[in-house]
Amino acid sequence: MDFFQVIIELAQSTVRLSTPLILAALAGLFTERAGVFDIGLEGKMLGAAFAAGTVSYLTQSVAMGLSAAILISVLLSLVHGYASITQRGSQIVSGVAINFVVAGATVILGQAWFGQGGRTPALSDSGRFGTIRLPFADAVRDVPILGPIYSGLLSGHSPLTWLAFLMVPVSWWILYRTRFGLRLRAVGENPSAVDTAGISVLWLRYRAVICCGILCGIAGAYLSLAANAGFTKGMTAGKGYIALAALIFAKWRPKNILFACLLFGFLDAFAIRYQGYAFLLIGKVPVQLMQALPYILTVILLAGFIGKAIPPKAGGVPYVKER
Amino acid sequence: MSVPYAKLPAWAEYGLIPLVNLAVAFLISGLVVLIVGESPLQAAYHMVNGAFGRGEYIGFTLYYTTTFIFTGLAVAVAFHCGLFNIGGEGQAYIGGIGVTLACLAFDHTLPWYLLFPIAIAGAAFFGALWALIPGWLQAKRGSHIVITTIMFNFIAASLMNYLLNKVFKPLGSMSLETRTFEAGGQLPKLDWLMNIFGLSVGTAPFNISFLLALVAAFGVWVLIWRTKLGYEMRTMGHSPAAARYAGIKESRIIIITMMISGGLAGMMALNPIMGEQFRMQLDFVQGAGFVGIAVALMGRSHPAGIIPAALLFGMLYQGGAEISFEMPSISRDMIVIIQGLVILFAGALEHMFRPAITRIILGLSPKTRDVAATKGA
Amino acid sequence: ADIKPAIIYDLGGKFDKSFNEAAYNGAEKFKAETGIEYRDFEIANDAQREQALRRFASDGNNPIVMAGFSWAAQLEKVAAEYPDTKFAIIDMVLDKPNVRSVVFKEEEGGWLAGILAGMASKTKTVSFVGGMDIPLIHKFACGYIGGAKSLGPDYNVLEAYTGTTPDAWNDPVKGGEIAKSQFDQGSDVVYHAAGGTGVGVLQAAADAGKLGIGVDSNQNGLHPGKVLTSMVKRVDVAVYDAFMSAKEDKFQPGINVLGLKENGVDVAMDENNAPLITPEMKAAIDKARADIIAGTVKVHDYMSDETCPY
Amino acid sequence: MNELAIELKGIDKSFGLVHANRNINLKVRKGTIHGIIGENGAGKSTLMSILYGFYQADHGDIVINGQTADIRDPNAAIAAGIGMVHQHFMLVENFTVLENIMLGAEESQILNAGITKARAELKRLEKEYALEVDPDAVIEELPVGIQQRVEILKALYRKADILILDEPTGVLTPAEADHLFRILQQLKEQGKTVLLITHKLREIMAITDEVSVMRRGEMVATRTTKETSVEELAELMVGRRVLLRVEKGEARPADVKLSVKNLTVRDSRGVTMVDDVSFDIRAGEIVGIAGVAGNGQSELLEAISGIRRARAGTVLLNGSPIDVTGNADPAELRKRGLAHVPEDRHHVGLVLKFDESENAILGYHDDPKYRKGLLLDIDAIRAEAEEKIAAYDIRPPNPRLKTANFSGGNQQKIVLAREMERGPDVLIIGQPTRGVDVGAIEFIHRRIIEMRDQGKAVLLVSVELDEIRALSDRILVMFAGRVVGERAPDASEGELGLLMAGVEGSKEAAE
Ligand SMILES: Nc1ncnc2c1ncn2[C@@H]1O[C@H](COP(=O)(O)OP(=O)(O)OP(=O)(O)O)[C@@H](O)[C@H]1O
Ligand SMILES: Nc1ncnc2c1ncn2[C@@H]1O[C@H](COP(=O)(O)OP(=O)(O)OP(=O)(O)O)[C@@H](O)[C@H]1O
Ligand SMILES: [Mg+2]
Ligand SMILES: [Mg+2]
Repeated sequence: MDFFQVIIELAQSTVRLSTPLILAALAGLFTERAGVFDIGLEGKMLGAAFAAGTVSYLTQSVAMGLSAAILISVLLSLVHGYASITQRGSQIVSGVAINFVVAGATVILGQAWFGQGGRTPALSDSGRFGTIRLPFADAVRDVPILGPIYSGLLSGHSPLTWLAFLMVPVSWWILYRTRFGLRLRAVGENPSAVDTAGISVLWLRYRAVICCGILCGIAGAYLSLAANAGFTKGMTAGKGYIALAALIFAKWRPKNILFACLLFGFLDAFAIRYQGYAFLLIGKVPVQLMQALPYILTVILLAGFIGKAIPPKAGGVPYVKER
Repeated sequence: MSVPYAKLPAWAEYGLIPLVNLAVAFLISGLVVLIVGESPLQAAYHMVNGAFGRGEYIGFTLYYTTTFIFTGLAVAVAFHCGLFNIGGEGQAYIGGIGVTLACLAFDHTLPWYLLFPIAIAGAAFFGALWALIPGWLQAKRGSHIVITTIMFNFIAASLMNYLLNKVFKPLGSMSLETRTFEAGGQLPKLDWLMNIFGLSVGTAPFNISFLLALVAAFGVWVLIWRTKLGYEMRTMGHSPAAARYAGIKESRIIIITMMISGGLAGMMALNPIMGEQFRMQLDFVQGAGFVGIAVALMGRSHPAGIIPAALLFGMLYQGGAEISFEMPSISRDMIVIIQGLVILFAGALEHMFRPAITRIILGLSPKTRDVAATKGA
Repeated sequence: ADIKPAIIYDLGGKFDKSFNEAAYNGAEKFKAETGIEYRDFEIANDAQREQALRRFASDGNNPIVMAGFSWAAQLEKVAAEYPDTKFAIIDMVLDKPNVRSVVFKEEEGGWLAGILAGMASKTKTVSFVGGMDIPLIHKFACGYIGGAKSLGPDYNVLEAYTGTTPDAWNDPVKGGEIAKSQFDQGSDVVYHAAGGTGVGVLQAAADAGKLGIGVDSNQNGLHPGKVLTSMVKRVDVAVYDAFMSAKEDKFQPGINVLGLKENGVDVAMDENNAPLITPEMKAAIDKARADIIAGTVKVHDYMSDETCPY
Repeated sequence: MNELAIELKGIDKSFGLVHANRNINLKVRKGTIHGIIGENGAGKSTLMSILYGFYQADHGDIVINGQTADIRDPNAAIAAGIGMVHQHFMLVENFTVLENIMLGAEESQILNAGITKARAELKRLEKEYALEVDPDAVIEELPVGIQQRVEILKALYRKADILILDEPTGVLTPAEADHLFRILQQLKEQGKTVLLITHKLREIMAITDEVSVMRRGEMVATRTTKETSVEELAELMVGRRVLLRVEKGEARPADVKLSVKNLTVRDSRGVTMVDDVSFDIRAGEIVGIAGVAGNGQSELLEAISGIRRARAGTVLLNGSPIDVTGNADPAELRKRGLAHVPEDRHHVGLVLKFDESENAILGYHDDPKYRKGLLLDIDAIRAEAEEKIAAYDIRPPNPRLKTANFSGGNQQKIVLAREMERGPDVLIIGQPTRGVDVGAIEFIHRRIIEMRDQGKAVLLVSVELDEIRALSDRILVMFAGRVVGERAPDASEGELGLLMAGVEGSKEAAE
C-alpha cells in the first residue's frame, strides 16, 4: 500500500487514540501541579463516561451528556479533594477508593436502570458526537501530499478531539499566563509561600481539583459519546493509568503532555496495525509481543532519553500548617 | 506522614479511631444496600458471619488475607525507601513462573515440604527479577518508577499470556493454565491450626502459605526496623541527601529494595497456585497487586498495620461473596462499591473523626500534660 | 419433577454481552416458560469457583450449570462428592457419570460467517477481531478464515486481538480502533469474538459504512442494516435444555457436541440483515451448511492440533 | 513619638501540647526598630506569625495603630500594612523573582498586564533601597542573601508599614548585614516600624531602639536598647550568666592531617564552584574559611567529605589520598577518621523523621558495635544516644523522640555529638551555629576548641565572621571559588570584609 497513505492512516489512528489520554493527562496536570496527586483519573473518567452515556441516551442530547459527565467527574474530584485537602488523607488511598467505588457503581446503576449489565443502550447519532468534516475535504482529497493530510488526517475528527488538542495551549496559557495558573503552580511547589501571600491554599487546591474534574469529564464523555456509542462497563480499560504515566513522562508540562500522549497513541496504533504482519527479516512476531510493544518502547524511551522527572515539590503531601 | 493533631493514647489511636472509621464506612455501605432495597442489617450479618461465622468461612477469609499480606508488604517495603511500586500486580504474576517451574519439575518426585522452599525461592526470584528492571532503571537512568512499574504490569500480562499459550498449556486444553500439579505441588491446608480452636477448615483453601505470610511480615518488620539495610532504606526514603551524606549508595539501595519488594509480591503466587488451584491460570493475581497499595497505605506501611488491613480486605472478599450468595440482589459489583467505601472512609478519611475523638478523650482526662514550649539548648 | 436449578457464570459476569449473557438468557427463558425460579452467581475470582459450586450443591440445587471452560478442575472434585446432583458444563468436556458436557463447533458457524463475509466484501479482504489470544477464540477465528478462503485463493483475512489483560474483553474503544485499522487495510467486513469489546467493533463498522458480524447472541439488531449477520452459539439453548430436561426427568449425562447439524451454531438471519443477504449468499450458505452436515466439507477444529491450516 | 504601631494583649497559643506563647503583652512604638530575642524555641517566630495572621492565637488581641485588628489570615495582615520576612523563606524556588513578588498581588486575572506594572514598581523599589535583583532570575539559582532581598521586596511591594524580619542576618555576610541595616534605618526614617528577631546581640545593640526578651513562651522583659547591655540581655534570655567570648589558648599545630591540592569542583549545571583550591590543615589547629555564602564553601566541604564528585585535584587524609574525583565513599572516609558536620542539618545532617537515637548513628550505622548478629543492636544504640544526650545536654533528654520535635540548637547538638565524640582525626564543620541561640553557641564553641586542643585538625566554614575570628587559628578567605587570601585571626573585620567582597582578592589572585 502507498506508504504515505499508511502514514496518514496511522496518524489519524494516533490522534483518536491519544485524545482521551491528552484530556486525562491535562486533568492530572492541573491537580498535580497544585500538589494533589491523583491516581483516580481512571475512576473519574469511567464515572464520566457512564454519566455521559446515560444522560445522552435519556435526553438524546450530547450537550446534556457532556454536562453530566463533567458534573459527575467534578463531584468525584470534590470527594478526592475533601479527603486529601480538607481531611489531609492519603491522596493515593483516596484515588484508589474512587476507582473502586466507580467501578462498582457504574455497573450497579447501569444494571438497575437499563438491565443490560452495566451497559447503557446504544446511542443514536443525535446522542453522540459526530465527526467534523472539514469543508472541501472531499474536493481536495486527490491533491498530492496536502490533500490526504487535509482530508485524511485533519478532517473527520470528533469535536472533542479538536477540543482536546486545543486544551493543550489553553492549559499552558492558563498555567503560565494567568493569575490562577501562577498561584496554582506555586501551591504545588510551596504552599506556605502561597499561604503567607494571603491566598487560601485550600480553595486554590479545590479549584485545581475541579479543573481536573472538568477535563476528566470530557475525557470520559469522549469514550462513550465519540469513540463509542454508549457506555460499556470498565470501558476505560486502564487509560487513566496510561494518562498518569504520560503526565509523568511529560514531566508535568503541557507541551510535553501533547507529545507523550501522541507517542503513546502512536505506539498503540502501530501495534494494532502491525499485529500479525510479516516484517522484513523478522517475520511474524507473536501477537503478545506486538501488544506489549508500546509498553516496552515506552520503557526504553524513558530510560534512554527522558531523564529524571521531578514532580511538583509539595505533591502528595497534605498542607499542614500547625503540627 | 505527620499526625496533624495532638497525640492520643495508643488504645484510641490504634483501636478506637480505626473502629469508628470502619463503622462509618459500613454505615455508608449500609445506605447503598438500602437503596438496592435490601436490609443493611441482614447484609452486615452476612458479611460478618460469612467472614468469621464458621471454620470454613474463616479459612476463606484468611486465604485472601494471605494474598493481601504479601502484596501489601511488597508495596510497604518500597514505600519505606521512597519508591511507589505499583507493579505488584505484574511482579506477583511473574512470580507465578517460579512456583510453576518448581512444581512442574518436582511435583512427582519431591514431597511438598521439600518442594515448598524451592517454590518460595522461585516465586521470590522471578518476582524480584520483574522488579529489578524498574529498580535498575530508576537508580541508573532516573526513569520514574511509577511509569515503569505500570508498563511492566502490561508487559507481564503479555508475557504470561504468551507463556501460558505456547509453553505451559497442555496441548488440546481450552483454558490457559498449566496441568494440575501432583501431590508434591499441593500445599497442605492448615486444618490443624483451625482444629486448635475447635474449628474445621472444611473446603477452604487456607494453607501453609498463610504462615509464610506471617513470617514474611515479621521478616519485614525486622528488616525495616532492626537491620542496617532497613535503616539505610528508611534514610533514603526520608531524605536522599542525608543518605548520600551517610555514605549510603543510592542505586544499590533502590535496586535491593525493589528486589525485596518484587520478591514479596512474587511470593503471593504461592497462595493461589500451590495452595488453591494447584496449577497456574491466566490472570491468577486478579487485582491483588492493586489492593496491596490500599492495604499498605491503610496499614501505614507497618506489618502490624498491614496484617489487620489485609484481614479487613480478606473479610470483604469472603464476607462479600457470602452476601451475594445469600442476597441475590446484591451482586459482586456491590461488593466492589463497599470495598471502595471502606478504603475511602477507613483509609483516606481516617482523620475525619480524629479532632472530635481527641477533644472527647482529652476532655475526659485531666489536662496535666500541658508542656511548656521546649526549653532552648 | 420439582427442581431447583442453578447457574454459575464465569469471570466475565452474566452481562458480558456475549457468552455468559447467552447462558443467562437461556436460564431466563426457562424461568419465563416454567415459572421456576433459579439461583445464579457471578464469581469474582478463581478461589470462588469451588466455593460457589460446592455451596450450590450442598444447598440442594439441582441441576447446576456452569458456563465456561475454566470449571473443569473444580467440577471434577465436586461432582464426585455429590453423585446425585446433575451438573452441566459448557465449552468443556468432563467425563463423569453425573455431568453433561456441552461443547460447540464454533468453527462450523465461523465457516458460514466467513462465506457470507467474503461474498459481501467488495475488496476481498475481511477481518476478525478477537478479545484475547486464547484457544477458544482461535476456534472462532479459524472457521471464519477457512470459510472466507474457501471462496477463492485471492481472499485475504486480517486477524487481530485486543489485549492480554481481562480488560481485553471490555475495551470497545480499542476494539473500534482495531476495526478502523483493518478498514484502512482494505477490509470491509469485520467479525468479532471479543465480548464487550465487540460492541466497539460493530459500532466502528456501522460508523465507517462497513459491515460487522456479531457473535454468540444475535447482534444483528444492534445496528440494523450494518451487521451482516451474527454467528450465534446457542449457549442459551444448552442452558435451557439442561434445565428443561432435568425438569422432565430426562437429563442425560455425557458429551453433547453441538454443531450446525444440532442447531448449536448458525448464522443469524432476520429482518435486520435481510436486505444485506443476496440470494447468491443464501444459496452459498445453504450449500455449505448441507455439505458440512453431510460431512463432505470438514471444517478444521483448531483444538484438534492448535493450528489453523487456512 | 509615642504612638503605638503594634500592641499585643494577652496572646496565647498552643500547638497540641506545646504551649508556644503564654499571655504575651508587647508594645511597639511607631517608627522604631524593635528587637525580639530569645532562645531557640522560645516562641518568637510563633508570635510573629500570629501577628502576621499565619497562625491564629488561642486568646488575646492585636491592636494595630490604635485599632483592634482582626487578623484572621495573612491577607488581613497585608491589608493592615504588615509585611513579614520569614525565618524559612516563603519563596517558590522554581519561580522567577518577579513571579514570586507578584504572587498574591497580581492585580489582574491575566498576568501580562500586571507584569509591566510590577517590573516598574520593582525598579523603583530597587533604586530607592539599593536592593538590586534580576527580576527574571530563578530563585533556586540565587544565593540566599539575594533570596532574602526578594523577601524584603515582596513586603515593600505590598506597601508594608510594619515590617517583621525573622532572623534575617543568619544567612548574610557582615557587609550584607550592614546593607540590610541601612535599609532598615531608611525605613525607620520613613516612619515605618520594624520588628527584628535575631540571635546576634551585637546587632540588637547596633540597630534597635527597644528590645524584648522571650523565654519559654513568655515575654520576660522589654528594655530600651541604650539602657541595657549584651550581658544583661544574654542573662535575661538564658536565665543564667553566659560567657560571650570563647577562651582559647595557643594553638600547637603538629603534622599535616588534611591536605587539599588544586581542588576544582563544578556544580550540577557545570559552573565551576571551587576553582583550584589548595591548603593544608595540621593536627591541633582550626582553619576557618570565611566568605560570602555561595562562593564555593559548600561545594568544597562536600567534595572533601565525598558527597560531591570533584573535577580535578587531590586530597590527602592522614597522608593517603581520597578519591575525590572518582568514587569517594563518605562511609569509608568516616572510618579513616574524617568527621563532617554538614551545613544543612535539616536535610543532610539529620533525618527529621527519625528518632534521636537513630540520628545519633547516621553514617556510623555500619559500625559493628551497633550490631548484634545480623541485626542492629537497638539497646546499644539507645544507650549511646543517652550518653551523648547527657554529655551535650541535649533537651529533652529522650532518645526516642522524633528529631523534628527538637529545637534547632538541640538538633545541631545531636549532629555535633555524633561527629565529635568518636575522636576523628579531621573534623570539617559547616555553619556550626546557624540559627542557634547564645547559650548553645557558647557550648558549641567550647566543644570545637576542645577538639582542637585534643589534637584534631578542624576545618571550619561559617558565614559568621565573628565566629570565624573567634575560633580560627588561621583564616582563609574564599571568593568566587578561589582562596583569595590567608589572614591571622586578629586581622581586622574591614580587611577580611574587603577580601570577602573580592576587592583585595582579585588583586592578590592576579599576582
Ligand atoms: N501548548 C503550548 N502552546 C503554545 N506554546 C507553548 C505550549 N507549551 C509551551 N509553549 C511555549 O514553549 C515554552 C516552554 O514551555 P513549557 O512550559 O512547556 O516548558 P518550560 O518553560 O521549560 O517549563 P517551566 O515553566 O517549568 O520552566 C513556553 O514559554 C511557550 O512559549
Ligand atoms: N507549626 C507548629 N506546630 C507545632 N509546634 C510548633 C509549630 N511551630 C512551632 N512549634 C513549637 O512551638 C515552640 C516555639 O517555636 P518558635 O518557632 O516560635 O520558636 P523560636 O523562638 O522562633 O525559635 P528559633 O530561635 O529556633 O527560631 C517550639 O517548641 C516549636 O517546636
Ligand atoms: Mg514554562
Ligand atoms: Mg524562629
